[in-house]
Amino acid sequence: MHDTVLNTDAATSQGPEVTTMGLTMYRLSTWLKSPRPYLMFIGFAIVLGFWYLAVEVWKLPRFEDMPGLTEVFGEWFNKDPIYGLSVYTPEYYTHIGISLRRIAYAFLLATGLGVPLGLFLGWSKTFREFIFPLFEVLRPIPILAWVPLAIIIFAGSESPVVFLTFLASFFATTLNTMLGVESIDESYSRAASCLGASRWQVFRHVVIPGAMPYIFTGLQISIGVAWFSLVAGEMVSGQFGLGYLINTSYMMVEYPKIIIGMITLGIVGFASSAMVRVLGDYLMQWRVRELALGD
Amino acid sequence: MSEVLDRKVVADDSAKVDSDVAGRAAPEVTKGAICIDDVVKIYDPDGAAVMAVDHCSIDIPAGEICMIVGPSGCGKTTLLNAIAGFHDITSGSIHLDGELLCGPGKPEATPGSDRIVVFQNGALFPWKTNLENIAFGPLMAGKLSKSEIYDKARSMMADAGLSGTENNYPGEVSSGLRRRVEIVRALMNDPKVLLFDEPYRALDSLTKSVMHEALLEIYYRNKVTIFFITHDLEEAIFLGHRLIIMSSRPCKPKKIVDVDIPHPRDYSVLTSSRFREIMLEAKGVVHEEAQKAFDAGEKEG
Amino acid sequence: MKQGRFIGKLFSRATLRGLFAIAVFILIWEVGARSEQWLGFRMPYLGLIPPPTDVAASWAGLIGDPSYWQSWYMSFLRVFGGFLAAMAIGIPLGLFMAVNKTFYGIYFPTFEIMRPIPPLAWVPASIIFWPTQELSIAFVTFLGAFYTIVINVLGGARSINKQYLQAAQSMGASQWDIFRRIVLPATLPSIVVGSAVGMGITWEVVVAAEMISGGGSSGGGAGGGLGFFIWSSYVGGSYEQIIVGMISIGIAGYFSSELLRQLGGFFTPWLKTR
Amino acid sequence: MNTYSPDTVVPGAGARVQEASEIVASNLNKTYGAGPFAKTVIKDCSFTIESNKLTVMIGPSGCGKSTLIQLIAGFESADSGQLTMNGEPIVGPGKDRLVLFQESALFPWMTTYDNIMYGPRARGEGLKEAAEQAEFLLAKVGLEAFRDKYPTQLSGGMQRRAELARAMINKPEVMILDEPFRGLDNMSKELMWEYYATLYEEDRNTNFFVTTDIDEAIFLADRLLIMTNLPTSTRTVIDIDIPRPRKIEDLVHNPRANEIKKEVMTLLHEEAMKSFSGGSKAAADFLDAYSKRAG
Repeated sequence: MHDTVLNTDAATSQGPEVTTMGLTMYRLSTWLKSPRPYLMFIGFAIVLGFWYLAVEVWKLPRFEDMPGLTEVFGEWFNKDPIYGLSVYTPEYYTHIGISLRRIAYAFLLATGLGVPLGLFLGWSKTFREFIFPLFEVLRPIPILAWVPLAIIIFAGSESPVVFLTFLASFFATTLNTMLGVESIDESYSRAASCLGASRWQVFRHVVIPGAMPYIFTGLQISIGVAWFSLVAGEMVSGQFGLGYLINTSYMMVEYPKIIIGMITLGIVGFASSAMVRVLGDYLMQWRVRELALGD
Repeated sequence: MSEVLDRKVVADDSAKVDSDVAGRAAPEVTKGAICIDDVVKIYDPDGAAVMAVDHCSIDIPAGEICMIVGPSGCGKTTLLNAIAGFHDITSGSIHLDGELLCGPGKPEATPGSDRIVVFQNGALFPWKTNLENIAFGPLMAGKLSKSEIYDKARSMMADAGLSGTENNYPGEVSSGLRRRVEIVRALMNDPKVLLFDEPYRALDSLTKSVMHEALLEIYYRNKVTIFFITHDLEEAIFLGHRLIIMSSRPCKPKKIVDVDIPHPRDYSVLTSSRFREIMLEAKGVVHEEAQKAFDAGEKEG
Repeated sequence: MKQGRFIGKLFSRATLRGLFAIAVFILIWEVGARSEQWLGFRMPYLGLIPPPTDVAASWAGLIGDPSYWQSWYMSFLRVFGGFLAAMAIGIPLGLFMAVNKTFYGIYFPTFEIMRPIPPLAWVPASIIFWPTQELSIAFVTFLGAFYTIVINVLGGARSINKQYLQAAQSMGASQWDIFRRIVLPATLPSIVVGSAVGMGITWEVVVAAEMISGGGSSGGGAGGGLGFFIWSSYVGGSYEQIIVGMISIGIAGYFSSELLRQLGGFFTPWLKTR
Repeated sequence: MNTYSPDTVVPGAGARVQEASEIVASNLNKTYGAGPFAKTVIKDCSFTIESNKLTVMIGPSGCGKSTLIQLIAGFESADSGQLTMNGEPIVGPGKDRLVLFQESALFPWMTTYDNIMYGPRARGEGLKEAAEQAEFLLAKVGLEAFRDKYPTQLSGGMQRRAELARAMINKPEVMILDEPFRGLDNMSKELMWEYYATLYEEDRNTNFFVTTDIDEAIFLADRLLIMTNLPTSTRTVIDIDIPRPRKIEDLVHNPRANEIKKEVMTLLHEEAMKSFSGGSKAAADFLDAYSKRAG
């Protein structure tokens, strides 16, 4: 680590003419010159081509019931969809919107409770000794095993799903935040107390920013598991939402909608974790600038 | 710079440095005298008692640069941590200017801005800019207004040749510069004592030599007591008024060497004959201890 | 000496505090669950849960019931089936991607695009595709662990200290020898970590798949499993058994992870020396 | 260029007279990156590593020394220029040129013994003989008691000794050491110097040693190559004529050692001056110090 910092000194100080824009353009052009985009294209072509050929051309056994490539995309972008769902129907966005709303509630709640709890667990040994074992006892129970209990406790069909999603996020966030606090080099808090910081000031100025990278790793994991449990929750109980869409499409034998639901889930899931990452980079400028040196 | 060097022969133990040895008189330093009296520290992991510090007594007058020399892992850091207030001592006492830091009835000192540690791997907060790092102590104390603090921080940075890096994060500047920022951060609090825990260990020897001169320059401007742990004899003699060579595990003063080369010093000192004499005098003792530690296969750190 | 230390640890302050917190938790649960009976009003949420004493009683009744153990057996079978398949395919795939740049270039983007789709979203598609429900559960289970294992193996293999490879090269090692004696052991810790995480996900998926397929629509052949046990308890209205099922899965999940940890420790003896 | 002197070959049990394992670099160039990010690391660099001598290369950290090692070892190739060993161009790594790395590159998953045996096992040659040789080397570096320990169980000094043994068992024609004692504390370092010098004096193979430590360089070297700062080329070659075996005290006592030390310091100062105008941050530090010193 040390060595790379020393070695890059000369490289980074080459001058101000290297702008962010220039950097992006340069990276783009080297990327285009490398074989990577073309290999990526080949990869996609293989998968999509196989899907198309297996289902719609060769009609391989077991594939015959599957919705085909052209069927799915035809439906997805159809102004007048056969099964009533495409990018032109409001119903499609209702499902996305409801899933997103549930994720937002659960994720925000889990972050709001999990981050402070994790910080305190990492910071205070006494608090950890009391609370953490309880946490450890509850954690091995898979989130999905909570489904019936959640349905019993919470009225309606909405809150059980949000609760399950919350629970999954909450464990991931809390645990990572705690690990983050524990992994802060002791000399930082020692340095702060040397400089006359009170215990509370150490918490504010050292513990919180020091754990930040871990918190954001935790939040990335947390949003992933949130989608995971949301889909399961929506499939078992709940009205609307992408998981519900997939499950009902199966029961109504509207198979192309299953694939549309899956692809949409993939896109929305990816976008939401990208958002968390961007937010993290924004809040941790010191880290971005430090890492930029290593490039 | 004068090449005439005082050839005062130095007594092995209990040699007390008078401030005249420093060449440039530094009588204005009246605070920061450390008195370590018969300190013992026993670690107790797994029930097997490990003695880290063994009946150690050291007197450091105010304003002295006192170099603690010994092989890695011999317990020097334990002593430093006890002064800083990071952990307790088993018996004995440590006073700062006659005031009890830790001792009978008070096994653990409280960390405070009168004794500031400069850490082995550097402990600048990577999430704060250099300026924010330097302003940290006074901001915590809250005695001055924010603008006063930042003004003072800027002027101290300028004095130490750090202008232009105020808004950089520590991760963005060279490691040599980082060490300098860390020392300035400590000095911002007007401490009585600076405690250095092998701060230049990870630097290569060329960068290290630069840091030594920078440290001395800062010291001449702000005289404070310096308690400096190192395993590098050249560093120790170049910087120190006095070397305290420690025996390896448990840690205990083995030999005290006065460095009667007048301050201010610069690098011509390194090739002077007096420097070489002191080097030879200390080397034998240090080598013996290092060999002991080496043979024992002690882990580093 | 060693035993003494163990007993010391057993009665250490930390353990006692933990036990105390758990006891308080159970007590609150008991009081909350029986609030209607003891306090005359029903506490919100807690009042709807069966009390721990009833759960314990119900559990005691189930211990002798072979169908309860059959559920354990079925779930374990599915978990390990899916998990071993994920290991068998995921580890070589991850290693191959790390070693072969072209393959990595072709396959990795596709892999990354598929990854955000939650495994459970595959359930209906999987049921359509596979001839039996058992196979479709196995497939979804496999998928759950697969992504995690591949990502960990790939990450581990790509972050090997370059100096290890160069040192081996400069001693005249062949490509195959470097793979066998450097890449493989250097990746082992990541494989262990990936498997542990993958195991956790596998349990999640199995439980959900059992609930969805058993409790959901198609009343097909596949029954049993702890997830199904929970769901049928819910449908049958025996709420104590839901909690028994939850605890059982917790225990089962814990022991499978512990088993992996032990195995991992056995395969990476050098990590213990730190 | 110095001529080959026969007195450097020491007859003795372990000594193998090596005909000519001489590495010659002429007009090497190496640039990393492209476009606006191009960074020339090595420019017009020529030097000779003479056979049966210990050649030490010294230069400020962050100059292209490590890159040169990559080239000589054959892990990378130069953009232009010639690099030959015994007259043959160097292509790719080989066991005739063995590298000892900065910090330790002992394989953490192998015991000391397995690490030492790695080379012979990987090549699958002379295993029986190698096993004997391994025992001999273990004894020689004083690690018999640690043969079944993993590297993390060894102290820093022991790790370096184990690494020396791992290299020596392969009987390389040229041994390349890249700041091998970096990170050790000064006292262990000095012991390692003496230790390594003794090993070298026993069989006087060709050794190429890279360092940033002036004392280390003067204590060990037969020939001292002083490198310029980025882009790297050879500044000066100094023959160090302090008789062997040398003692650590020589660094203090020997007037010649002191003379050389002053000379090296001055040269490095000049290099720092030059690179300062190039804007290197590390160089700014050097400039600071050495300008004071020169006055």
